[in-house]
Amino acid sequence: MSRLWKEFSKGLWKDLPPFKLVLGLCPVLAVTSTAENGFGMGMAVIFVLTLSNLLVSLVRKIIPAKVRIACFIVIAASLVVAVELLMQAYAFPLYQQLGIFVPLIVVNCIILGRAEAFASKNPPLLAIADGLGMGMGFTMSLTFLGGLREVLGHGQLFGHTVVWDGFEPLSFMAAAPGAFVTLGILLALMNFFTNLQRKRKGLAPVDGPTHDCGSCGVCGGR
Amino acid sequence: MITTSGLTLFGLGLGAAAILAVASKLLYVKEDPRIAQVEDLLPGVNCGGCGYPGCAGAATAIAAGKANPSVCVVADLEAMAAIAELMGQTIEEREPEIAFRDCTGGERAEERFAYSGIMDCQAAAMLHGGAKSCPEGCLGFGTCVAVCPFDAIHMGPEKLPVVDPNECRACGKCVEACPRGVISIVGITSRLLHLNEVTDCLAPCRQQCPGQIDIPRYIEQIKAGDYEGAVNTIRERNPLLMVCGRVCPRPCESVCRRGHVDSPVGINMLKRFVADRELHSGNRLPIPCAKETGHKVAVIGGGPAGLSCAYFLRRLGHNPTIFEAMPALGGQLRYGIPEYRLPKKDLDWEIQGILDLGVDIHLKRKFGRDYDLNTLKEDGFEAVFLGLGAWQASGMYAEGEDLEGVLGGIEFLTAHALGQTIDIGRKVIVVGGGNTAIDCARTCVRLGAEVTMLYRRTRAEMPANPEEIVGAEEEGVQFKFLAAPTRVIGDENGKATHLEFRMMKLGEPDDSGRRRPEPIEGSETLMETDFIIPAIGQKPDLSCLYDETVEKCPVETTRWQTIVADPDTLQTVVPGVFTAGDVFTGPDLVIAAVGDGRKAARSIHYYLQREGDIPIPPMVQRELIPYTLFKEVPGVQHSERANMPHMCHGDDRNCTFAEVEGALSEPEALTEANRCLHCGLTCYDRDMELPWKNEQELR
Amino acid sequence: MREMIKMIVVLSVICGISGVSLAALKSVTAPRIEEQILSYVQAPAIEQVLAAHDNNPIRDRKIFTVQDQQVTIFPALKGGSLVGLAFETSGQGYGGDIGVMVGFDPESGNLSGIGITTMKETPGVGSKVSKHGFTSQFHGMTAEQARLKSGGGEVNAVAGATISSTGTVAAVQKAVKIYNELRSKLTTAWQ
Amino acid sequence: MQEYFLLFIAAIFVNNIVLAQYLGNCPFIGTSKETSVALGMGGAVVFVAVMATAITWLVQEYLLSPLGLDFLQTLAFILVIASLVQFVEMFLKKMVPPLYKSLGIFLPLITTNCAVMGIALICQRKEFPLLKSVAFAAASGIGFMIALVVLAGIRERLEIRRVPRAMRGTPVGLVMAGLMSLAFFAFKGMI
Repeated sequence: MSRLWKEFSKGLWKDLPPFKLVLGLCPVLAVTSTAENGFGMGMAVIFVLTLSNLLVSLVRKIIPAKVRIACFIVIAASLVVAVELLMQAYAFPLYQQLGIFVPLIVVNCIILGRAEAFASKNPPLLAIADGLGMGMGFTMSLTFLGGLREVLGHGQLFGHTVVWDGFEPLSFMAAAPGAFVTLGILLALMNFFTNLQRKRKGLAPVDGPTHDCGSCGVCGGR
Repeated sequence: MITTSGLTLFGLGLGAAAILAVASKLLYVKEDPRIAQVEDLLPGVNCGGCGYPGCAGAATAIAAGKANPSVCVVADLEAMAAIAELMGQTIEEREPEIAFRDCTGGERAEERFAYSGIMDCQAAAMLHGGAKSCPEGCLGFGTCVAVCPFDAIHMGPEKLPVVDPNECRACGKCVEACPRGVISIVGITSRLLHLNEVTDCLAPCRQQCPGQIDIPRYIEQIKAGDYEGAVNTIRERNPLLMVCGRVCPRPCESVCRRGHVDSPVGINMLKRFVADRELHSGNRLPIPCAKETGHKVAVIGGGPAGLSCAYFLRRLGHNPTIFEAMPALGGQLRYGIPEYRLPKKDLDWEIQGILDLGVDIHLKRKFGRDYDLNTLKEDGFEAVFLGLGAWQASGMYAEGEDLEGVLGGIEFLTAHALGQTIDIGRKVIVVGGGNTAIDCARTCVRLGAEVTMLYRRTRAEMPANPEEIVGAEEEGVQFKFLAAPTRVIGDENGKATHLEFRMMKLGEPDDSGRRRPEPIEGSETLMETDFIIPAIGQKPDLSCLYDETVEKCPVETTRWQTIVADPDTLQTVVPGVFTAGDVFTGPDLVIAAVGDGRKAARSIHYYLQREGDIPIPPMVQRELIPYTLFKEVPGVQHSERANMPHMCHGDDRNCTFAEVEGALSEPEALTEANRCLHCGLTCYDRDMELPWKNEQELR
Repeated sequence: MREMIKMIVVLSVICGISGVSLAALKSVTAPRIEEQILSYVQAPAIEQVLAAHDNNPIRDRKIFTVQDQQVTIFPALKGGSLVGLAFETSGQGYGGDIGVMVGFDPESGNLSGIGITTMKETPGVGSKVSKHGFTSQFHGMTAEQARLKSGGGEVNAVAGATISSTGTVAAVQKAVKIYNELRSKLTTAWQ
Repeated sequence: MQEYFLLFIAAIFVNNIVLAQYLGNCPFIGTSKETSVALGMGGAVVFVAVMATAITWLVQEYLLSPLGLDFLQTLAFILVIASLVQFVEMFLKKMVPPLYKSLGIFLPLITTNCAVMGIALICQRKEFPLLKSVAFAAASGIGFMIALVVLAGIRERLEIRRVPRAMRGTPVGLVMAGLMSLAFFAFKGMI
């Protein structure tokens, strides 16, 4: 039980994507212009990640090593198609908003990265916990980032105006530059507080997590 | 639709898998499976310190055998061992490399303009080359500290970066970041091979020393109590520190900036202090050598040049063999310098230290008689070093100098060192004013003779070390200045009885800057004597190069009987044959022979490693760099230079060959080290003409 | 070889399974997706071209066959009687088809308006046809009037976007043709 | 001709794939630490994007559309791209070793590069014909390469600058990317 909780909770802070585990940046940047979009994308990722973790974990023993990645991709892609269909049926406006980024969930490093790094080595229950935790962490981050950019860029949160009169929204925050800069600064803050904590414990400061394509494990697994 | 969909995707999957399967068969490229395994073992830092593009590149190179398993600068021994095991190799210990800062200036350099830009060396360097007036030294903003990924550099109290050797992995980031080239990553090999360049931070003493010893550094180390470090620093340039600590005439002290204030720092006393400390400590400091290269080099002549060359060749990983004609190694050190200045047992100790590195010796083997270049080649020697020395005493050009009772200075000393008894009688005349002459004189004093020295100029012009002259005076040697021998008069047995000399006066200065002595006609005088030692000069004895008919060694020679060689590479006209020392320069200092021995070893190293291509750095320092030699040094407190202690007095001194001068005590040495102004290049120059001076006025 | 066959089989089987299950999911969700697309993509255009009504034109849509083509027609009902009709046709534009939602007034047979549904024209130029100024011209026109002025009608083409304007008008004319063929069936279809 | 010129300008500057469309950000941040690496990665992306777009276009046109399986687009595309990348890698390794040496190590990274998949999908959504799709893919790939190399140049210089510890590495890289993106805003409205 404690193991299950450990695998679940690590995604919520210790390995929080995309801040601690700098993976899957495209949707993080692209769909976080509002909190709602971020939340929606997060939910889609939870769905795909949890199920793909489960499925990968189930079939992990029968898949030959050489086509491992190809199989993971097919599984992830099938789930993404399912999400596409379900979204079209039940959340059409969101589907329109997220646009091309829904099919692109399949190439989100988080999905393949977790499949390769975790699900392919662990039993189904743990894989679900991991997927759910990571997915929720991802959703949290995306919603937070989206909320921040929505407030700064539009003066709204979840579509409701939340700022005082006379607040001039910084429209670039809602556009691409704002996405990059906000994420960069949040990452820096994260590093700052981590080092502050370490300092209090008397440890030497460390550099923050670097974004490294290798860390998704897809090509590193070769 | 369900069926179509299922079938389509099934088909797609089948197609893709089939194509890939076929392709992987058809397009199969055999790849070393060890690459992946090695890569797994590497730390994956991708720092590039190994010189390969990332860990994957390094893994490929290791698997291909192009790199050593220990190439990674970050991996610990365990990982290296695992990689080596995988590759079926043993790890060759990597030469330790760390970042090395070569500037002693720090914040002391003058500011040329007020700089208030970004506190970053590169930014500062972009603005008129930086605010510091020193054009080579550290700017002190610590960009190297900021870029070091291992936290191995911090700013010291003098605003100079200090490298922590335990943390440094020699990744090279700091070198890249430094706009002044103050930091370099050097392993022992490249340090040994480095020649002074004008862009180095060279204090005057370091420019002047023929051995290019990093004097400011070892003085700094002595100051910090790191005596072993100081010994190691000296040994990077001079394996004969104990010898030089005793006999060096100290060209470095002649340019010491402290000399403009009071008197120069006793650099050589400090060298002797640390050298004697090691000598008397009972154990030798380990001397690291590069890994074996398997190249065999013949070093002909076991004098200072040959010893130095063999020592550096050995440290560079080659296998030198010394061929010596005399019964023991040391050359002029053993046979030209008397015991009271350089005790033989101490010399033996120092030479043994060099031999212990793995240098082979063949004694009593004379070049031209027992072997020549061809036989050396047949024996597998790939390069030859000729360090034959200068063993022939020059004559006085005076009538009757071949009479009995006349013996050249160096011949006299050699005979004495070999233990032969020479009948010198009671009254001895030594002709000449160099160290050899004084050595002869003082040796004769110890043999119980009354000695007069004849020198054709005045005391001020004597080339001998001043304290040697004082020593000779103290021991009772009489001086006859402005006197030149003209004739030796012998008795009926052909034995010299008198020396006729003529008085001289000083005329116009000659090329050497000394005033030329001119004879005073009619001033001939006779002086009674039993033994005459002309110690006027020496020249190489090149007879061994020639046989009656055949040339044994086709090197070119000059009319001064020296061997011709490229002054930069020291390679003679015969490829693979190098020379240095007195046989190349004519009689010169021990430290010059040692320095050229290193230079020759460097050339031989490149000759062996690069198939004859010996690189010459473009900025190599050939003469003193004028703008670093200013004379004004304001704001320095006067302090007395230490005196060399004497270890024996009175009869002990005059009648035995016991060593006369001693070493400084530790407190004295520390005081002396503290007198050093640790010159950077221009750190003290407050009035230097700078090219940008006008530019500033314009603004 | 065995391993290779296993590879191929595993990959294709996984593909096949996912194909089957996705198709199944698709067939389950298809009607709902269609409705969603209609209500989010076409609904605004429909509302724009139809007269005031009290029904849901999308829910009441019916499919007719004209010249072997299926046309989905959206009715506007008021108090149970048909007050308007709308359906989508397309014409050739500059960068692909232009979808046009065309509304008719069943009483007169005149146009009650048009709206652009899908538009892939050069931004800024051709896309001006989707602006209100161009589309609002069509309100109340007869079939003959709904031609470009150069073609003898009363429609002003958008300056610099002749192809897009022509395409739009062509789509309208196509709709008119379909409407005329179906006219008899239409009036009774929602009674 | 003019159409293609505009397409290129639009894809490289106005709608730069990374800086305006948020595609391919992982490698954009991940491989922009050194210019040489950035060049290699950029080249590999151009290469693969063109091939992938051409092949997926054919798959869509002659397999998915006729069978009415458009909803399987995502799945089919990623399958095609993944196999393609692997195939190209094997092919280059055997047939063109010099090219493999310069691009090879980046190919595995491209499987999960959303820029490649994104370009293929955009071409489908915009319903470009084959030739135009390929041109668009090349242009977008070049846009990616330019952005990548420029950022790498900036980051190479940043590497040896004083950056607050917390900002070092990815954060400052992202901020720089943001500033570049802001600069690329200037191209908006150019076409």
